[in-house]
Amino acid sequence: MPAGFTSDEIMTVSAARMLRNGAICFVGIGLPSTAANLARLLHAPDAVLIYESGPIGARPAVLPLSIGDGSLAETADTVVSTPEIFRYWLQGGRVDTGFLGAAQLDRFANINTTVIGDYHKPDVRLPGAGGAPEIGISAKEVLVIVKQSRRSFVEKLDFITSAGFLTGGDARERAGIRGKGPIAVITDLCILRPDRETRELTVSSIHPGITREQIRANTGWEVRFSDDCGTTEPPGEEELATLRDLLARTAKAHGATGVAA
Amino acid sequence: MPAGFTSDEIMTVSAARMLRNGAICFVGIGLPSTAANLARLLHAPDAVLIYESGPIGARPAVLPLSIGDGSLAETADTVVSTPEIFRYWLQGGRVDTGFLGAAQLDRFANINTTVIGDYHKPDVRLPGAGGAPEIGISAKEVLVIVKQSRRSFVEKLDFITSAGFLTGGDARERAGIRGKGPIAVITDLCILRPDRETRELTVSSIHPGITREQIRANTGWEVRFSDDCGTTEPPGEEELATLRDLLARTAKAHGATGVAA
Amino acid sequence: MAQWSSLSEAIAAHVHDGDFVALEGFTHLIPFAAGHEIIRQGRRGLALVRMTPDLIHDQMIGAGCAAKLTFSWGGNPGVGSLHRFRDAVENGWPAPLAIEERSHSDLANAYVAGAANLPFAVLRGYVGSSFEPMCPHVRSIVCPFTGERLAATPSIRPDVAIVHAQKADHKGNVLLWGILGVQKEAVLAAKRSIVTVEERVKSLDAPANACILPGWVVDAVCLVPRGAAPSYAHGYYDRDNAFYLRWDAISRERESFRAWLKEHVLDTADFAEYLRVLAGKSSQEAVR
Amino acid sequence: MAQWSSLSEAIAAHVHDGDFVALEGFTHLIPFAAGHEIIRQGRRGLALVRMTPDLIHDQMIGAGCAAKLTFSWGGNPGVGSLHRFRDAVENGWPAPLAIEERSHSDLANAYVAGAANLPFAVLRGYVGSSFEPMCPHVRSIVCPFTGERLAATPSIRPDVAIVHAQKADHKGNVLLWGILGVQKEAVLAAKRSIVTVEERVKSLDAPANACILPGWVVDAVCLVPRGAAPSYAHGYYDRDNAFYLRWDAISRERESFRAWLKEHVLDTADFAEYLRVLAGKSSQEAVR
Repeated sequence: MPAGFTSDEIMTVSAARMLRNGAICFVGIGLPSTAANLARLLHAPDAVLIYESGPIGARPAVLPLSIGDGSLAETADTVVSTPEIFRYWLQGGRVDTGFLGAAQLDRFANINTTVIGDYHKPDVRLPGAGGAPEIGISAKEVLVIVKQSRRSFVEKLDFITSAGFLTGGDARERAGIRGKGPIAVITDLCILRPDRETRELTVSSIHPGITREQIRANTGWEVRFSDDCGTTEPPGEEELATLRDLLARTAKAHGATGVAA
Repeated sequence: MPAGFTSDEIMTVSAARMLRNGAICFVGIGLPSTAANLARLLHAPDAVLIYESGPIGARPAVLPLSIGDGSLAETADTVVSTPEIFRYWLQGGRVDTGFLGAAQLDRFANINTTVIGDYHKPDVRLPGAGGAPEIGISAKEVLVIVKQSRRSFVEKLDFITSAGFLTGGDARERAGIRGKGPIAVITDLCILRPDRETRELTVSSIHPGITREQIRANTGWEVRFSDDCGTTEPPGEEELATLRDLLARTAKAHGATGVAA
Repeated sequence: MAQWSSLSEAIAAHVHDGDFVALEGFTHLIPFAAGHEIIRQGRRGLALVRMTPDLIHDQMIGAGCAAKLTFSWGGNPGVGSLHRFRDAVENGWPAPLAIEERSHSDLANAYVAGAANLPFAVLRGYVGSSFEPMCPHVRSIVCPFTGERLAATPSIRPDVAIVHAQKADHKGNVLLWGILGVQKEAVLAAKRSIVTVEERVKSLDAPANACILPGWVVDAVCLVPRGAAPSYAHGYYDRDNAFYLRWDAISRERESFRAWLKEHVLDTADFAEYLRVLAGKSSQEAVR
Repeated sequence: MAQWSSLSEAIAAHVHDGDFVALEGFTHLIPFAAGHEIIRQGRRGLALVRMTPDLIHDQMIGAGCAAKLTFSWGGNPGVGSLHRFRDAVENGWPAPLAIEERSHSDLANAYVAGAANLPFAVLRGYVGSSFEPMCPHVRSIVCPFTGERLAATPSIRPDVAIVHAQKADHKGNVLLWGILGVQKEAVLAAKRSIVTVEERVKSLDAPANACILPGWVVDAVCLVPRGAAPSYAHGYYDRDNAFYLRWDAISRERESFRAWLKEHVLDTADFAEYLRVLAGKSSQEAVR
């Protein structure tokens, strides 16, 4: 790892860069919320952040600790009911980018946040689906931000909470799903994108200082690298300063929890 | 007709008397709205008036000319969207009394406000259904207020806009309708109620000064009179004064139109 | 993304011959100015939809803009019939008018389904009525859990929705309050939308949970003061009840309607001029 | 018709062993005081439903009140897992907990369907996920007009819904604002309802189109200041983020949980005393 930034920082900055200005973004709590708000403070001041609790166009000064913090309501253009968010705004087809986290994903970017082990006798009971099943299918495209390890990048999911490319190829289209699905998975090691044909997640950009061996060691399947796989642009000064400032303000406001980062 | 009140006045007063205090009442515009507001000013101060445009708990100082007058919004406990009115409040099963007018009705209190003549080549195109089809089935009970004539009380409807007792007997229950249906039809001549067995509208009370012959002459079917058919209690002084005051205030506010009476 | 523009530009850009067009407003905030501009620009073959078509629809129908009307109650509220609507349905003048008739509950649910990107709405509706046999859009659906039979009707997805509201800010965020009707659903159900407003403000200063349409779901915002007259805009002006009464006489005969339409709509440049002509008339009448 | 009463009376009157109970609140206005009172009164065999069960549900589950949980996301928001919930699901402690798992979109739609007196909800949902094979409540339905296949799920109709709000007037009309979640729908979907409020006021003085529950759809209204703590009430107090963090340690082991529950809930008379005990603890900790 080069001096000057952490692997968490390059992950968040890389994810933030992918949110285009003006995009209507459905934001999950935690890493996605950090990246989306960073984007808003950098190149995407007109991105519209929608949180599933009801705020549309939220511009929180510090990161929310929960999906329904008061700061989201206070800074939003409008606050509607939760049913309305899911019915008129997400299902309504108005969301450009769904920004998701994941407990586990597989090579086709299918996501599991439900259970590890047998569904009816689980080894680990995870929090569950939340908005992910419908964000995954209704948003025009999906970005996934997740720390990479053999625990999170697994060969086979015990439960598909949110559809990625299912069994690959055109399986997603054949299932009748409208949205394009995960166009990128951003981790603390690299950026993966679906192969054009097979839709298998393929490393397209490696963060500075990370080796292919490290990525292989932290992936539960035999991971491929794209032919034009490059190196991720390191975080710039403004990006880092803005992110650190945001996290510092957040820690001050909430008491340091380490969670929102 | 005895001196002291008009046939319209006894119709409105008789209808108002049937709305119990505390009832949640879904109010149609025109005669139903006049009767419901009169009841509110007399014996039913806690009746909750719901208008399909959105106001819940409206207490207009003068009668609204339209179903969405500003005075309804200003005096209501809350104003919700029109879809919410129909979804959560009417269909939700929260309405005790649906108060309807009618262009035409038949002996089983089925209502037509759609068309006279062939549906596809109408002789007279009426305004249409409005809320009536669902008020008729979702309100726990229905009151109908209508001027009686051979044009309005007909042998056969060209179109059933809102179900009364359909073909009579238990036809309504067999159709799966939950609400009790029209428990009374109040006219300028008399009050009709459904026969317990046949559900045919039967005259149960004749307004003072009106003869059975007059009622027969103004009914398009061979109308029956209940065994205990009595005479309607004439409007009392307070009832008349309150009604006249309400209509005078209304005329002054809107300009006299004669419609709201 | 909302563009501030003139109403004539907005109608020219977003309303095309043959479009499926919702102008909504439940007695309150009826987009009269927009309806007039559609007449002025001579649109033809429109499929119109509105829960409560009233005077502005009578005018558009009488002017020959419409080929079809989807509706649940068509009348002059508190006054009586719509004569131009009846003439079109009963006699095919000035053009035959196909109708798709629904109940309020159905049409409200169908807009909700449209806003929610669903192809159909489910309701407890129409039981025992003549709708199901007579109207092909009323079908039934069976609950997969209880076996209950309910009504199903197609959702409403207009090409363009047009509504009037009280305020919009410079970004085109729109605020409306009072009787809301089905306006939000109409805008969200439509492919495109035009909003006319009473006032352009720096900031909406809206209370929590107010009814707001973010600018990015609106295509055109147009400043048209009194644009809902003769209906009303809560907080701005009252309903012109006298005009609703006068309309009964104006619209009763084809010739009196045509003369009124020519003088007030076709021969005026915009809604501001219409209001001036109308005000002149009223003061003349008051003098008599 | 809303009756003002104490919270203990309201829970005693309206929440019975074996009931299907919704306590709602989407991060905001979570009815903690009511949940504690359910624990204090020793309810058993409850089927609980909530979109986002968090600490209060962890407490009710750990206390042995629940036999089933219907939910879409169960966690300590911003912190991690619910240990008591996991212990019940993974190990059946203190009692086995059946689960009915849904997505947010499903459950929100299912509350809407419940409020609208429909037996099922229709949504574009779950496509490609493991829900349809694994969860018997997810079925499909075919649009009678387009032939499209959509998800159908049963509506939610609780025996009793419990929510917290900012204000109520003497008639029991309730006003809430800010993040509204699914509270209105939960109350309207339920047979009975209890609302705890921060403040009893003469008049709500609500803005147009505010979120109001008329008193006649509510059964009991209870004045419980800070009744949503450690969550927040917009305009009254902030979220106690530190408590959410502390809960992770308190709830991790059965014994520490039991001790906390006894001292803070079972051995306190009401929520006011709970808050005093809790405040004492916090100041002690601050002193260390």
